[in-house]
Amino acid sequence: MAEHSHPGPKLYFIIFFTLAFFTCATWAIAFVDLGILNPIVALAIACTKAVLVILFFMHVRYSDTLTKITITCGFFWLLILITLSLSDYLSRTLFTT
Amino acid sequence: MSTSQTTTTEHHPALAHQFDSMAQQQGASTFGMWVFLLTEIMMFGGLFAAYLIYRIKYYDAFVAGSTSISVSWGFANTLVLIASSFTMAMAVWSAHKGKRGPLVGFLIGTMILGAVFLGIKGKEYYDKYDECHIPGHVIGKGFNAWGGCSVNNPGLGNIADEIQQHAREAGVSVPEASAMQTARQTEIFFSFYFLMTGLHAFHMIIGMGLMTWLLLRSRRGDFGPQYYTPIELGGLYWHFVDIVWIYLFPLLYLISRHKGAI
Amino acid sequence: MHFNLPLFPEQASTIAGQVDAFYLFLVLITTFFSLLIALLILFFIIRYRRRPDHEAEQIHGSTLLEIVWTAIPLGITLCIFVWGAVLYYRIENPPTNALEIYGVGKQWMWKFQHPGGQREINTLHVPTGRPVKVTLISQDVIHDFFVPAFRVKQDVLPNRYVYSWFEATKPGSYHLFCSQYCGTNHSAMIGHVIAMKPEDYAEWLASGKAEGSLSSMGEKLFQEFGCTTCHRPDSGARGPNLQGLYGRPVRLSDNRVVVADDNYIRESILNPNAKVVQGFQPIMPTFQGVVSEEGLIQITEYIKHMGTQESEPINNRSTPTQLRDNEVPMIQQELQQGGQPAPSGKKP
Amino acid sequence: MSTATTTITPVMPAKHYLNDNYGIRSWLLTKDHKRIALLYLGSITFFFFMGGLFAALIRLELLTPAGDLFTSDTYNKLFSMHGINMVFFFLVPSIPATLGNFVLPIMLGAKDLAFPKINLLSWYIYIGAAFFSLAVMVSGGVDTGWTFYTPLSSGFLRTHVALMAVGIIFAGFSSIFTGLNFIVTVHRMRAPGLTWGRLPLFVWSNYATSLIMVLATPVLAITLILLAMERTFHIGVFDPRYGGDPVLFQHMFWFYSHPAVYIMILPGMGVISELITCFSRKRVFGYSFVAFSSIAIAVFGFLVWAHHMFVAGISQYSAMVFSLLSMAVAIPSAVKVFNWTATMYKGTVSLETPMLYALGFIGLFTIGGLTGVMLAALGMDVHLHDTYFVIAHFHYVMVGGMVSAYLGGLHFWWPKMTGRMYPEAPAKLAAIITFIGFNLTFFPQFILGYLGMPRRYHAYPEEFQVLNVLSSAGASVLAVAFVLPAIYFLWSLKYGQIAGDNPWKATGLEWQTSSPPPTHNFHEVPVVTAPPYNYGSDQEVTVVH
Repeated sequence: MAEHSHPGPKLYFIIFFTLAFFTCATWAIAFVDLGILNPIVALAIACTKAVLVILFFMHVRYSDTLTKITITCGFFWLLILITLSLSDYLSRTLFTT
Repeated sequence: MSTSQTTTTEHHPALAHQFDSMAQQQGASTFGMWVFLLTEIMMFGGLFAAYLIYRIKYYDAFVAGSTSISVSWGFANTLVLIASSFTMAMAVWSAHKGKRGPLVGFLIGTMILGAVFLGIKGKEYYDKYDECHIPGHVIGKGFNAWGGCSVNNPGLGNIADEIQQHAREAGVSVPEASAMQTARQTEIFFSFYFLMTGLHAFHMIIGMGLMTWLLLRSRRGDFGPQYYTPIELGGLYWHFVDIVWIYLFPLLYLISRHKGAI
Repeated sequence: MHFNLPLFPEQASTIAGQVDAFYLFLVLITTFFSLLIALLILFFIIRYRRRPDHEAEQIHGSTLLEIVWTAIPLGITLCIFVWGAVLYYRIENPPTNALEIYGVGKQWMWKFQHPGGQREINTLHVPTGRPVKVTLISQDVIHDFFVPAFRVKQDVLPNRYVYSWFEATKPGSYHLFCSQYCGTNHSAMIGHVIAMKPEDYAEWLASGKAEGSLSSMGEKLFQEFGCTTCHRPDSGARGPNLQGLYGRPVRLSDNRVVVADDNYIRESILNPNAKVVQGFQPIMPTFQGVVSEEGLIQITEYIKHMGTQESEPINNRSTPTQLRDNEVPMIQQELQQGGQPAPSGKKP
Repeated sequence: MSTATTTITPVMPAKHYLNDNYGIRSWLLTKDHKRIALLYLGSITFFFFMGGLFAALIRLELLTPAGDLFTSDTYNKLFSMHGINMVFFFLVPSIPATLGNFVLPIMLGAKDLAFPKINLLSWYIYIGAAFFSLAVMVSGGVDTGWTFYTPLSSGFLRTHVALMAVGIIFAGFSSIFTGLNFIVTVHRMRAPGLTWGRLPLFVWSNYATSLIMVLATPVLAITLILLAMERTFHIGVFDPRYGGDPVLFQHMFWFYSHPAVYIMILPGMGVISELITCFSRKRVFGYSFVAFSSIAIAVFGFLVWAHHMFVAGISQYSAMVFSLLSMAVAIPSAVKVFNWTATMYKGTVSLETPMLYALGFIGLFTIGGLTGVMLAALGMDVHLHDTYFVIAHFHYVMVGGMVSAYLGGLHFWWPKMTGRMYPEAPAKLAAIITFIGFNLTFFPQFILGYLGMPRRYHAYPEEFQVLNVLSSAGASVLAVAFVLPAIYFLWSLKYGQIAGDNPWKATGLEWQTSSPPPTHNFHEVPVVTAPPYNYGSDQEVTVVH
């Protein structure tokens, strides 16, 4: 893998402040009553922060597709575990015997 | 990258015998680290799946448990960890640019911030110990969600009161019996709280050990623009542990904190 | 050691014949494909054995053949799936007029209770020709109610009721096994299901000493634990009225509608504020550890009979799988009035 | 063979990885993947015979309907030990860690695996975990079965469940490190010219196995950690007395354990692809279909776990979803079996011992696979779950399939590992005895299963005795058949005929180097030009230096 271009400190500063901003945002939003939306918004912010860290701090944006496939596999397999076990838990009331 | 011609560059001392070139070695090591992080994602994932299922099953108890832990310390910890991620990224950058001074400095910065994180975590654990909110009855005086357990602050730790007080703010009155019952069920929330943050703190401690080893090697000057893979791998590990905390903070600390929730 | 070598257990329930037919179909498919592969291999070994003048012909493969032996197995497995699913649906869903018997699995014994109050340990008397629904729960670890002759099996969980049903066809005594490993005497947790002709069963019921039907014992417990202080039919009661509650949909405080089945009653006794009925305060204390499993069963049985005369234990309504048709309009009509909490005491 | 084979008597190379350096340190601190493979071979064989001992004791007890040989506690510990030993310390690591470790880097033309130190660490963790578990077994053992179902394991037993959980977690780490090594090596260290389309199928199946190892094992680790935490701190994750849900344990346990059965069988399939092609002197039929069916098995294997829980109290809806997905996972295995059979069409088949094991594999694995489809059908599973039918099914796949493939692969690569041939006649005899003993042991159990004899029963009703006696008789034959290879393999180390570089005239890079190979596998980096299993061409595969 050739010498991949490296982000400089300026970009790291920007990413750091965005992450800090998102942390404050998630804290502030948690105190506003959005009903069912609350956990969704909290998770969405957490995911964006995670993607920011992965792309820039972990240089995945500049690495080859193999690394990108590996990461997406990781999260996809986690989704398999969650969705298929939820498919059991949430459907227990469908056919009440 | 399948083809690697055996370029007859002078052998860099750090090139392992089974690799043909430094680029191949770095590529293999970074990819190997990512595969390892895959296993970490699945390990924490199993815990998150179990947490999700119990959150659905005992939602009120999770709300009561989450509101009883202090969100400000959690928030502070998140900022500390993001800062440590930043210093770690700067450390990788300076290793890549061959600047030994900043590399050592940023590594020390990362370790300090890591220590601060563990310190705050320790304080939170002590608070839980003091209020007897440690699940099970092996550590401390056993789980007790109805107060009167803390030595230096007897009024603390009564989750049943907190539930009723929280409900009063939301304009709904919750009687004593049901508040007591939800308080007893918060033990499951605290088991997941300690399991998830404990596993995360354990990974932080391993990370600190890793950083000390990298610090020693950097001071010895092992790393330069041609060879800084260990620093990069240490960085990947550290950022991963930070990402785990990024998910832990909202999932554990911010469960329906807003006024309207009962 | 006696030498009769049966290949099938007795077919003693309505479902047994269908399960055996499915089994034969599957065994045929397995033998067909195994023989096909074995004969092909045998033929190739002999026909193309290594000989000095014989040269192997390099064949890369043929996509057509690949498609054929992907599609055909897929087709066969889908048929197997459909047949299996239909059979499973029949095995898992009891008919509504089934005779209700309660079973409690405890480390290394089975305890059964008939509606009339008769109790049995490790034996279960059932009438032939009538569907019997066994409501099962465990007091400690996971057991498994397995009657090979009836081809039924159901894991018995410690934290909720599970159901198994069968309709015995042949009188006789059949094995009852616990087939989920449950500790030291797992292999001793066996018993017999004795299927009898209906008249013999009625006679056995009468002869059995029973200090009163399940629901009457349940009523005693209902008074004893002071449930009547809140659950009274009159309008001023602080708890929802339980008359004729069993099997009907109930609207909860968070507007969800759930069917009041066995699990709902059990959960409301052990963990009252999990599902609070709309218009009522969650003031009911938990009875966790106060009421035994048998007690819970008796109270549930009593609640089932509350809506009707106590005189004879009629065959109660088993849980319908959907909302009853006459219920739905009533609830929709309530919805139009807006969801503000109804004044306390109103019957849901 | 049309080329004139000048019969030169093969001679052992002067310098190779075995006599490169001597002494205990050279073995215990080796970073050479070949020596680590032999270290694994020794430890795997030891734990295989440990598991076999427990199996023999179980079969002895089951000779009589009454439980009169052991107390039921001891019997429960026996079948738990048999399960744990065989699954975690033999089946999961065996082919990847022994044959895979030895042959995969050479097949790829690499000097060694990507991370030799991690490879050695993997062996140390394995040996540590295995002997730790052995100590736990000796000092009291566990009587939870290898499945550790809660709340029995977490609240109702006084045996060393938490300690055994720790032992198995570390065995999992060892498996993760092997998987990680293989994935990185296959991606990053292939020889020039060795594209994905030219990889031997043994590499493909080990690559798919490594994907499962890396993605599934961590969930087992976290599940066992939760179990150990629940036992020691009485927190309520799985125990309903503290508010937990026991079915959740089964979900998380089987999320690992079903893919784990594919970890066990996939490498065996890789070995069979190598054996069938070599002993039919023919290119494999439908190379890309066999290769991608390995990946398909690895991916689909993750979607089907709840077919172990159809009667465990999961909802009917999810039972039907998992049953449908389980049908889909059977298709790639069927494709593989048909392709192997088609490979033999118009080949020149010779029946050396590895080929006998390979043919045994195809037959027995077909029966094992189809009985698996029977169990995945919902209507059938209600009657057959947790009976001896299930035991017969997974032994047909594990012993009839995996162990035959392991023994076939061991015989096939033995000359490459040691430079000496095993004796052909006793080897063929052992293979045939294994086949007979195996069928006599496990076929009666299918009938026992349908008759309704439950699993893990210390005592059983009278009418099951005849079939149990048959099965125990078969078990004694099988025990003898498994001891024979150990004997003549050791014998061949000293008296075996010198094998030479390519005794089977097989293609594949591992046969282009000397046997036993030098420490760095090749004197020059090989360049691959021909597609895999290039048997037909008149000249041998030329290795361009």
